[in-house]
Amino acid sequence: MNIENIEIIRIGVYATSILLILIGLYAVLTKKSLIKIIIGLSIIDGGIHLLLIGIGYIKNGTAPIFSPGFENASAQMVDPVPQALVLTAIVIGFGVTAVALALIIRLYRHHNTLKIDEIKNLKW
Amino acid sequence: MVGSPVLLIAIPLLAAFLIPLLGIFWKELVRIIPGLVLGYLTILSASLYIDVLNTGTIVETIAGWRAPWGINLVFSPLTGFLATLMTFIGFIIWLYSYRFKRNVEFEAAKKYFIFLMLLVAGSIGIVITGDIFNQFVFIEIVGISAYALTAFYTGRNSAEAAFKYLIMGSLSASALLIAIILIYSQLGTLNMAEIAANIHNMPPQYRVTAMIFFIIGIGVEAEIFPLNGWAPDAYTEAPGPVGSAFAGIVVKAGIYAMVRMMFTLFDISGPMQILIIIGMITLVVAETSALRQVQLKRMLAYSSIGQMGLVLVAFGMGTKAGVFAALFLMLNHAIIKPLLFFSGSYLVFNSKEKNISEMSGLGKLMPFTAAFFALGSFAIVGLPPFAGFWSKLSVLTAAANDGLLLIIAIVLLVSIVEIVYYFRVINRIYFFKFDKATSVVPHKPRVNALIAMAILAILILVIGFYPDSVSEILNRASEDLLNTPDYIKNVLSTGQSLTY
Amino acid sequence: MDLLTNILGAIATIILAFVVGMSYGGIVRKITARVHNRLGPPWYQNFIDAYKLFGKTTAIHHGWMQIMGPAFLMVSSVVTLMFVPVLNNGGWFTNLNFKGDLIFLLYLMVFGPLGMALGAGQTGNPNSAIGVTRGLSQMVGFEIPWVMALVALMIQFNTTTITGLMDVQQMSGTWLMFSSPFAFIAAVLAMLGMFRYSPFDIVGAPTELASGPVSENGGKFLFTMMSSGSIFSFVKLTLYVDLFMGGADNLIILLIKTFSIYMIPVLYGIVSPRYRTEQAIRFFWGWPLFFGILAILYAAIF
Amino acid sequence: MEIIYLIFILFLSGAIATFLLGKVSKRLRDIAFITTLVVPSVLFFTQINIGQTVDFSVLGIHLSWGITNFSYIFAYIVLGLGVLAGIYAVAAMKGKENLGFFFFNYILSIMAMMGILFSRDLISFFVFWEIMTWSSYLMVVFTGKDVQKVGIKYFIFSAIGAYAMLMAIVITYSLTGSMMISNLIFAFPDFEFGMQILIPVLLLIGFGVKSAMMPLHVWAVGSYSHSPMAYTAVFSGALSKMGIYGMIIVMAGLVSRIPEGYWFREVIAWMGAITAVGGTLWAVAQDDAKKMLAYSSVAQLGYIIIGIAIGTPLAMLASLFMAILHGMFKGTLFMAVGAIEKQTGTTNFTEVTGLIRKMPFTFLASLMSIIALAGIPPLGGFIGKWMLYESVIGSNHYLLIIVIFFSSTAAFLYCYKFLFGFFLGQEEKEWAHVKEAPAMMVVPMVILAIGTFIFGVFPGLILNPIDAGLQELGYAVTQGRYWEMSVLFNEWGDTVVLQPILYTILAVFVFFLAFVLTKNFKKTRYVSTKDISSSGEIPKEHENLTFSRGFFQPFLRSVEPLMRRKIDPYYNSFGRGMEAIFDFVRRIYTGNGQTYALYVVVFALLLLIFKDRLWG
Repeated sequence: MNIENIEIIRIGVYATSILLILIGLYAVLTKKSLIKIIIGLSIIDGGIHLLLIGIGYIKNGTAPIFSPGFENASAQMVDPVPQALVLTAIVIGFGVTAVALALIIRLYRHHNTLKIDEIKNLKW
Repeated sequence: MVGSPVLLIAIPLLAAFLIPLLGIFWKELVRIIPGLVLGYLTILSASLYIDVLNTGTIVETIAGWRAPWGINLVFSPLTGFLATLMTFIGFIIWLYSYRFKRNVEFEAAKKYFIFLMLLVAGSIGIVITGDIFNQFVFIEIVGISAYALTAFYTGRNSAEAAFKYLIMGSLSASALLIAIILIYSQLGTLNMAEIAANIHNMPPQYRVTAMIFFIIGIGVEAEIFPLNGWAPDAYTEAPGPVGSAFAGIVVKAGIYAMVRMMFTLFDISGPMQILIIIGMITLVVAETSALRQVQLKRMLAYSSIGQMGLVLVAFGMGTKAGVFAALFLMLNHAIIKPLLFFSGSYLVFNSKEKNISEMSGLGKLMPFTAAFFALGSFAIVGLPPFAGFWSKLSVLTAAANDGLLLIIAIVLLVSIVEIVYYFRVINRIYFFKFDKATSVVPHKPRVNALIAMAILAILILVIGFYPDSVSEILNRASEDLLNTPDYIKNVLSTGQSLTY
Repeated sequence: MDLLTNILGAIATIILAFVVGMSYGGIVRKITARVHNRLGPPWYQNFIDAYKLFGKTTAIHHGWMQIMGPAFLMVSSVVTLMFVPVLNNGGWFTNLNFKGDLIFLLYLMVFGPLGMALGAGQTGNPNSAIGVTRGLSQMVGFEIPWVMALVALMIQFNTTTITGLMDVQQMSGTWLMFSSPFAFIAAVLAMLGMFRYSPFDIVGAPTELASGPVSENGGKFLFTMMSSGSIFSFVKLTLYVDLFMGGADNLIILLIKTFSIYMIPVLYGIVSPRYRTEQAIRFFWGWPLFFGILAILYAAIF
Repeated sequence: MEIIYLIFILFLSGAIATFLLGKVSKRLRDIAFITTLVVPSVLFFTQINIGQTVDFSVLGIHLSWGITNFSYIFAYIVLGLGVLAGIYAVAAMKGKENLGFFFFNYILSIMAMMGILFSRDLISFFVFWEIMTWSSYLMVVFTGKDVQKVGIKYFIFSAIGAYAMLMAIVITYSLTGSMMISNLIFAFPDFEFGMQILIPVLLLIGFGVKSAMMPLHVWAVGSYSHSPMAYTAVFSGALSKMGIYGMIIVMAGLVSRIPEGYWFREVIAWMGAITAVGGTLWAVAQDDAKKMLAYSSVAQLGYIIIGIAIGTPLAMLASLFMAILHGMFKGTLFMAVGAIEKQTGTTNFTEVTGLIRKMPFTFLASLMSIIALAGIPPLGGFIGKWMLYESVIGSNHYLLIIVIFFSSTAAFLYCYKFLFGFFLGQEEKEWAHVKEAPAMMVVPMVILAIGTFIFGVFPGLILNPIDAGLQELGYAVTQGRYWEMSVLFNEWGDTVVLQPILYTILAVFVFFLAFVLTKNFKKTRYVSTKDISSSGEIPKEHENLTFSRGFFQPFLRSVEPLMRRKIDPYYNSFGRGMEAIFDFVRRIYTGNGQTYALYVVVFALLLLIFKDRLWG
């Protein structure tokens, strides 16, 4: 694999992630169902996570572990930080989604609907 | 050294997990532990803060790794000041809500205190962390606990408020993450000091884009104009003490994150048009929206948003005087708004539909609560000799020094609007006849709530009569914010470096 | 000794004013009657009335404000008289040397009517109060051109005293009615209202209101009011003579001048029907006001 | 311990003590109240030296307190009226609810006024100004009538004024780096042109509101008539004078030192004249004594403003003299209305009549005050009027003098209406039970009324401190040039010697009173007011002989064109318009979560689009 291919892959990853973000935004902004909005948010999250991973991606990289014999391996290592970030972000996203779903249950009980434009008792 | 700044985050987090466990043994512990924790945190934070004022910034490195490898906590005159303020307000909120839901249910109180602990921990974390991703995590902690607290009451519209908050919060969190990605991809670091040191190596196009995403990411917590749709709903629907926690703690953290980003991270010096514009719009829209509110808490929420707008304007001036004024405003707002929410929620509690129009004559029946509300209103609209006046005066003198006459005029006009809606409420509470059809026979505030309110009221009076009591602190804090090189030096020179 | 002379002189002036005023009143009644083709009372009828009233015992009163009313009225007339020099060059007694400040005079002149209005008010007769309100309203009407005329004189000659204005006329030899004609016209028009003859007599409104503010007063009350009125009309006439007609060097000239100026409101009144109050006010805020403004412009320019 | 601090500490602690004692014992509360007013006043007049200052700093701004000759003039009004009205208030407010609160605010506003007079710097000035505003606001809403309309209107206007002032203050600070008033005056001629215009305009708006200058007067009537009369005496008598105080400083200290000052003077003088005329005409139209006096206060303040605007030494003397006298007679009149309200329960002319024999002392005090108000000699009101007219004529304001004369002549109408409406006329059975007000209410009124008399004869008593004050503002000595103890001079040297005139008046009065009363007067008997000669008919008991409605109908009909334009509706519709706009603004918060999400996205896009614009 030459360097161009790596760039192509990188661009592919970026493009995919941006596409995901846009799809998610589309869902959030146009879908009336609360569930779909939450799904949209999750898709955005997914896109962003992909973006993060893409940054740290190195073709044929090694695990980011310093160990005897690999002292100078840092050039070959996959950047560990984005991965750590993504892991954290996934957890957070999970938490938020859970809360959101719980709220949706409550909303459904209260309003008997899942349409977001029918749930606006609080306004102005 | 009395302790480490880490404890400021670790202890409440730990407490949040211990509360349900210890609650099994003795239910009262659920209420007592948060108080102990917050009280200890206040003392710890205050003593650390005094240390900081005497000896200089404390930079705590987690696991001993120097930035940029390790995450570090920065306890400087500015962050220390805010952390102390937050822990103190947290303690007052605990004092106020000590017997919250006592007679109703144990579970509810448990949840409330767990999330309150998380909220405080997260907010302190936002302030004292030196790492942007860490800040993101704390913002999310605050967010999740805030959603939960907003949705605390069942059977009302609280879930709706929480859901709106959640949508906006999630979107902004995504934006924040994008900003972090941008910075990381360009600079390869997440440490604020290091970013600040290298920010000018970043291509301007990226820099500005990152900043925009940052503004959006933090803007939801900081309640800037188009991103604050959640705030009135959440303040209205959340329990009273939670409203004051939002106004007194969460927003402060958000504002801090924003100005830290602008001043330090992106190392902007001089006036920041963007902050001034956003702040002015926030101020005007919020205060005008507050004028015709039917519900008291919603009115208070808009007022809170407006005040934050003013804070941003003051920060946006970028001068020492402006920063001083902004911090002064934050301090006063952190004291006054909880007082208003505390007393206001008793007023709301005694009106059947939560409407302002149903609070007629409550002042005679609950004199202390009403007096505290009146005091808070006087202070927040900036009538001397109460605390709010001096901060407003500082803002105006700062603006005048920069020649921003139009801003002075608008701020003052908006203040008139503010006066109108606050005084309408005061008039109604005091000078209208009590009506049984609309109000319930008052539930008197409990002693602990009265003490909490009294402490805040005394602070308002002390600052009002003797504003110099806080001016030194604020001076140090504002110098700290403006002095980016020192921040970088302090952070990067502490802890061990990564060597093999 | 000086003071005693002055006081005696003042009393003499009061008596003079009383006699002249009463006689003028009688003559006016006679003239009016002749114009109306009636015989009319003799010119000394007023003295007879006064004598009769003086002799009466006051039987009832409605309270002490009513008692004080006539006294107020008299204060106003007499003190005003003290302000107005009767003859040029101290030809008559200098009275009490008040120098005749015009603004003071203006205010002193309303003191009496207000006092009487209070006295009338206490009687409880609604007609009195109605008369008073009409009188006061009308006063606001004619006061404007009158003040404008005076202000015009003041600013033209840089003095606010009657003696100052008299000196001006003495020195220049021209009467002010010629040197500042518009002021004179405005003042004369105002005078129509001041004397309350027809068409501005709705205040007293002899027929409808049972003689208005004075309707509840009899005996010495009425006597005091009557004599005060007579003195007051003498004062006003003398004032006009002093201000606009160069004053008088002796009593005869004074009588001629005052009588001739007195005929203006009288004759105008005899041939006029009665104005309602607002018509009267509008009258005064029409041409008189115009002449007043002209007078001031004239004075300001020259 | 500085006496200056002590005075304020006494006021403040006294206010709190009064409030707290109110919860314990009413008598103690009253005693504490009076003590709190009297002790600092005594301290002030005995211990404070002119020129003595205390200096301190707040937030790094140097502040200074001290009394000057000029502010001393106003201290007489504030403390004199404050103490007398305070004594009156104790009796007048007896039995009302929440009196501790009333007294607390009363003391606070007196303290605030003293603070304004003590302030040598703009910050303390503003602080005390605002304390004065809100404490008086709490008095306006104290009775609970129309609080959302009248109270809010008062506060809005006060806030507009105060904030205009605050803007001027911060601009001054940014230009001079100091908050001292003396520095502002010193540096003012060197300011750039825009600031030379802006600062006085802003300050004049601020002071114009408090001194009820048209078109900023609309709060005044409601506020004066709605606060308890015991307070209105101070409100109209002393508190409005704080606006005058500030205005004099602006006119004499700032405006007179710039070339454009002439236009300021003309404009303010005419605004004062309009105020005077408008106030008078509307006062004539009122049927409620409180409102009438309120409008009358507006009108009187108009005269004072005219004098300030003209600014010659004589005019300043006139203004300050009128300011003090207005405090006295208007204070008395409001107290009298309060007494009538307390005794009869109403203040409407169409309801109350014939109180003269029931409340003779109140009548006497009112009579003297009304005479002073109308400016009729020999009472004090005349002196001020005389000096004002002379100064207006002397400074060649020809049209102005006519307008003033018109308004002061028209003032006779409402003066008479006040006396007739309440005290004279038919003595109706309905009010047969009415008694004279308690001595504690009557005595302050009578003291003030006698004061107007004394100052009418010996104006030098007041003009002397005024002279000292004016010298401090840079005026030449006026004693001997414009006045002696009881002699007045005008610009052209004409004199009015007051004493002989007074003696003549007294002599004539006594003589004719005696004349009426002698000889068989004993046989004269008092008869009821029903016993009148009504065209020969004998009125029955039930017949209404009270004339009180449409009192000045003919006059009002003729001045109707002048009164057709009212500024109030414009303000109201402006306010409503603003509220509607604001109501529309808050619809941004639609309540739909999705819209909020859209806002986030749109905001992001906007920032991204305009990023170059925003960061250059």
